[in-house]
Amino acid sequence: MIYHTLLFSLAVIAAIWAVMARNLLTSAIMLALVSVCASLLLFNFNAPWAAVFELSVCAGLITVLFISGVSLIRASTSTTAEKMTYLKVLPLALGIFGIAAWFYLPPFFAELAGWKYTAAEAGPIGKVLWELRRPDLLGQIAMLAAGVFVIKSVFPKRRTVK
Amino acid sequence: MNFFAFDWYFIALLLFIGFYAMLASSSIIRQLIGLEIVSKGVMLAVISAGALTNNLQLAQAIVITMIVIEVVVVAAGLALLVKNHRLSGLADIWKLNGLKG
Amino acid sequence: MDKGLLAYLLIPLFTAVVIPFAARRRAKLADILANVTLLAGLANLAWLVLRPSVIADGFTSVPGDGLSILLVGLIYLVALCVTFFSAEFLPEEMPNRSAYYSLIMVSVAAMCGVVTTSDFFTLYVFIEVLAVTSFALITTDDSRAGVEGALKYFFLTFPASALIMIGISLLLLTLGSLSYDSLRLVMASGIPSGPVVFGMALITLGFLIKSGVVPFHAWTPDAYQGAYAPVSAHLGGIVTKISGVYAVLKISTLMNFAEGMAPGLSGGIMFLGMLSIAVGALAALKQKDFKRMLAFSSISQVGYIILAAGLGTPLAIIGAIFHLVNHATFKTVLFLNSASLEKSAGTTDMEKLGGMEHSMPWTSWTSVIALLSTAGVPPLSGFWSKLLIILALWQYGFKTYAVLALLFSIVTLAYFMLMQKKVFFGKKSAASERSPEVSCALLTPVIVMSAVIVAVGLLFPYFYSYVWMVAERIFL
Amino acid sequence: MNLILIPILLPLAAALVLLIPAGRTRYFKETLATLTSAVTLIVSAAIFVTRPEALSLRWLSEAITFTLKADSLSTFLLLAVSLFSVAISLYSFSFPKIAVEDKDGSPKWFFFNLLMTQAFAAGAVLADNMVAMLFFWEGLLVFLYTFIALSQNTHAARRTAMKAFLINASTDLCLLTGITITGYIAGTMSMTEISANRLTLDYGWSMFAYILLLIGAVSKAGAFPFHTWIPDAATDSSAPFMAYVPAAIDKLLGIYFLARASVYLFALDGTMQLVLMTLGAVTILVAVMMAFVQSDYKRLLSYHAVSQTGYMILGIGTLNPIGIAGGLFHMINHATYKSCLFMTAGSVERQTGTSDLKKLGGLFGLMPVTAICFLIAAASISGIAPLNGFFSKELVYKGTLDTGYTIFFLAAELGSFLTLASFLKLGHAVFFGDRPKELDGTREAPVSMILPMLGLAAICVAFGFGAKLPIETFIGPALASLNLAPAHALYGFHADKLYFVSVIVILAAVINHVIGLSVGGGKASKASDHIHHAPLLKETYELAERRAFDLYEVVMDKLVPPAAHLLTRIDKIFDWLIDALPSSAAGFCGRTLSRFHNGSYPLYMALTIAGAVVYIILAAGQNGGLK
Repeated sequence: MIYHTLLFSLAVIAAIWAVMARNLLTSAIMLALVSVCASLLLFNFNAPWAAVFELSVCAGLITVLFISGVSLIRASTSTTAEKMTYLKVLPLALGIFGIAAWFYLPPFFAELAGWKYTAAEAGPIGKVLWELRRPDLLGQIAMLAAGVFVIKSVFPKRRTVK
Repeated sequence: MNFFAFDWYFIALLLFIGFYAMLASSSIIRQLIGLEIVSKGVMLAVISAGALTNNLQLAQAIVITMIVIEVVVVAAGLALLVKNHRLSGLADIWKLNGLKG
Repeated sequence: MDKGLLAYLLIPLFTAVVIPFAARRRAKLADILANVTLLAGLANLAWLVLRPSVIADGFTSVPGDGLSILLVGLIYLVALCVTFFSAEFLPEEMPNRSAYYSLIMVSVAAMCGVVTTSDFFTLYVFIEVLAVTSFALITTDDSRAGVEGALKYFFLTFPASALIMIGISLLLLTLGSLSYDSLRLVMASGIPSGPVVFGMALITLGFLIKSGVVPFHAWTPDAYQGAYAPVSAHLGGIVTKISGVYAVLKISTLMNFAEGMAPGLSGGIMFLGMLSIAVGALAALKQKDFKRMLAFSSISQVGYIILAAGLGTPLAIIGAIFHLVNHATFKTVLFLNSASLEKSAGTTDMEKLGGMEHSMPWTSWTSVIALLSTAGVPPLSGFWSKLLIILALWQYGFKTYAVLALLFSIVTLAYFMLMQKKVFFGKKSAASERSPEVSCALLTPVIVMSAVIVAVGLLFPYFYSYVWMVAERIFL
Repeated sequence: MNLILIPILLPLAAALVLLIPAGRTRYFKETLATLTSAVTLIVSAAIFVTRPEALSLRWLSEAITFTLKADSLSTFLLLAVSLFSVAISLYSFSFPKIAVEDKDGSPKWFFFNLLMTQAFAAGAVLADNMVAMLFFWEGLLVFLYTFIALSQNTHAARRTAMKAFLINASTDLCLLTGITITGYIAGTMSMTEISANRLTLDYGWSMFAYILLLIGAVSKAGAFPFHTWIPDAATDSSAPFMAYVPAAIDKLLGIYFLARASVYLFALDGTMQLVLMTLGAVTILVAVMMAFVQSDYKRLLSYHAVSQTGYMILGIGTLNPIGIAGGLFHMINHATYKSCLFMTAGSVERQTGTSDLKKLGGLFGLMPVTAICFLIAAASISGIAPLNGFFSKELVYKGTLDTGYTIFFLAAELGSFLTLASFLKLGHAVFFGDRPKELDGTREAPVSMILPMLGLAAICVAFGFGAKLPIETFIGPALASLNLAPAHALYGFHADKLYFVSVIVILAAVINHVIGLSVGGGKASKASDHIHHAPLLKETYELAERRAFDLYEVVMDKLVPPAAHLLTRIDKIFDWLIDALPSSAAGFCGRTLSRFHNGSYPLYMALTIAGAVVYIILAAGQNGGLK
């Protein structure tokens, strides 16, 4: 329980940091930290497959993507500095929200949990993914294809060299 | 205090942070980071719901698909960002107001 | 997922993968492959549904619930118009030409996935695929407006994805399953549990954002106006309808709004629909850009569908489905015409155009047909669908909504007439002197679609019996 | 393919094909039109003989059914329509200035209108469903307008076209209302179904419905007081048009529907009978009085076209089989000889360049065939014994006498007297008497014009001497299809008192002509002046010439301007209410909205998120804390 709460708190703090950091590279790395926390939480929830995916893809691949994106555009963003005023208010806003929500949301969620529908054992993950969620796999293939074509379309090979 | 309600309270905080970033930040990168944080929160919500109802395998299957989607979405967002940067030299979404009326 | 219709999803996906390899040597092969795939699919569908024996049976032998196959046909038809148009429209040396066609094919596959699935999460997956392809399609050319529209579309519709997923996790919590059938069972069991309705309300909200309903519409005009010319037809004609409106319609039938199972949700959806009709129509009145005006008109027309979906009686659902189909046809015509204008005159700014009828008669008259249908002038198709929707509202006691819906269809006529006057009719202008009529290949899809509008209007009884069959299958 | 569709679709298709060739194609259009009409005639004959079964096209499931049905009356009329189409299109082969000429001077609009009129007329007589009939009927209205408007490129032609259009449109509106009410009362739009259980007039609405139908029918036939456009059209459009539409097609259709409405759909009572017969008698007298004093060939004929309608209405109005048979027979006879007369007018005008009686004369020697045709047709219209007009008029008289109202018989005989007198004047003025010098070189009309004239004149003679044939083949079955007992002995030559009355009338007319000649100083064109300038009548005629009795002109001159003024006033108020007020309100909303859509991303995002938050709070609250 404590471990769980700790991880959640860490994730929230990392998220705040990611949003507030002046340097975008720091932001990207903090985001990776949020991902790692989420991955550990998934482990804790006894969802190892999802956790492995999260760790490798989100904490790894997406961070790489972010860092390369940031370094691609870095030259100009440093000159036109972003307005940080609004972001500075985040801890205050989060505090107000957190305290107000503390009175309303947990009872709401607790009541929600009272309506839970306990499912029968569905079998191992592979079987579930392959047998119950097969259309999703098709969707994933379509998604990957879409991703490839998006990149191809946005960054086409120029025939003529300038 | 219910274990589940506690989880979801934190998830609500994560969503708040993410949406706040999308609302208050002018940098496209930070918008994407906010988007990522929201996605993390949603993912945790799915797993938490699965864990509560003894339906973890289904939740895991969903989360795996979500992660794949997330990667492609983020990649697409970054691609748009880079294209915008290439065309206008900007990475500031607040200054994108050419279409109006 | 309907296995009988799986091929309509897989074949475009396969074509999308093949296109880049095939088009490496000869760029024209990409056009041909895309067009042939869609045409073959359409021919196959026509054979499936329009055989005289099937019509004589009252369409009872149509597979699935009938709605999927109708929408698959619509998707193929609009996409075919767009690809046929693009084949001539796209410049030969465009570097991302083959990727453009691949993306269109993937989006067709994704849309087929959306309309054939019977599971909320799969629906979400395909809608995300569709969204990702749309972002790239909008910014096909290197215009700044394109990338601006794409970015706004990307970020402003993201809350929808989050909301849908939270709703799905609520469904997981309270239903243990994400299939349509389990939801239908719960709703049919009498008094449904609050969390289910709440979860569905979140999912509906997500789809309302995706369909561009006021006050979540802000991305719509920017995305449509900024989009690459033929893509705006694809987007306005079919993509946003499938990615948002279709799901709202489906939810309306699944949750059985007509029986008063979720009165608050139903009332809220109807209110948002009416708000969209009003705001879209009023905002369209003062637009200066042709495409932007069409975008606002789209918001207004989507409002009609949402309004009817919120009501949810069989007649209203028939009207909504019919209006969805009609909207796809006439908006495709109008957007493709705006693309023709852009190609010929170089702009879609209504202030700079004028008297285009003299040089572009076909474009002018097809837009007249489409706009009259949009405004609901008999005997064109739009008249029947609006009539059904207004009748359904009136029957169920929503007289204020019925009267307002009628009133705003007059406003629709007004802004379209203003547009037609500014752009096409009137004295010749400098723009019309130097812009000739576009080529035959660009006109063909527009003319075909106009013919469809007129034909559907005249053959309304057949169409009505088909949609009636769909409604029967959904509600019984 | 049902045979029954061909008379409608074939001319329609041919009319469209006709518009395709751009340049002046020598005789292509003429040949195409003639061939089409000829084929249609053959098909119509085949339909008449074989009687194909009714064709039903459902539209909007059961609500409206377009049924085409070939019963005896319909096929008879179809045959007549096709026959006149052939005659006119043949006649128009070499008619000059037949229609507004486009750059290459091709007469395509004339033939287009002709074929269209033919197609729609065929549809109107074949339709069994009243809505379908109305559709074809209104189509005729459109082509009536284009026919006149495109016949000459003058202001007068367009004005007359508008006049014809407005008169017919307003009466067609009556017809539309009447048909709606009838269908509502009867519960069906099918005429066959209504006739199985005829409507009676004791119910207030059905009386109203019948009167509306009556107005529609007699106005199409061109009866008083809806006739006023016909004389104007006579001077402002071409002779072939006059021979085709007002003389033939309009009469056929109007009387056809009058018979249907009065006998087939409604069971009339004595009052209505009186109304119909009065209408007939008044039409006869008013029009023939006008005809008598005209000094223009075509205009004179056109008034007769109106006056003869009176006989048909009178015949139908008697409501007994003999009278109705007379009315129907007179309808076909009238179409024959009046077409023929207008054709002679056309050829005289073509050969001499004028149709003014004062400038014509002595053409018998120069245009013998035309003159003979004229004589036959004129004798026929005046009811000279062995020609067809005599037999049909005799039937009408007999039917009138049978009703017991002798006054109508007398009125009809008076009309007959004036008819003969005016044709004596006309014939004398055109073909006999002194020939003006300018006309010396006049030649006979070309063969293509003579042929149809001769054909129609031959029909006049044949239907006269062999009156048995048309009555047995056409009129008898037509009566049967109207559910009337086929009357016995409708034909044949009876040397009874009626015959002697007609001889007296002939003699009186001749005497009148002689008196008129002597008063007019031997000038045939002035043979009517002794009546024209008689006291009291003179003033009346002057008023009529100023169109004081023309309902259309009176309405247009006296009523329309103040009404228009008043409506403009009201309109201005409504303009403000409907136009200025909402448009400024809408403009304000539109401007506000477009100012709001300023392209600012944070504004849009805030709007989206705020909307979503409100929605979620409402949704959560709506479910009452998830109860």
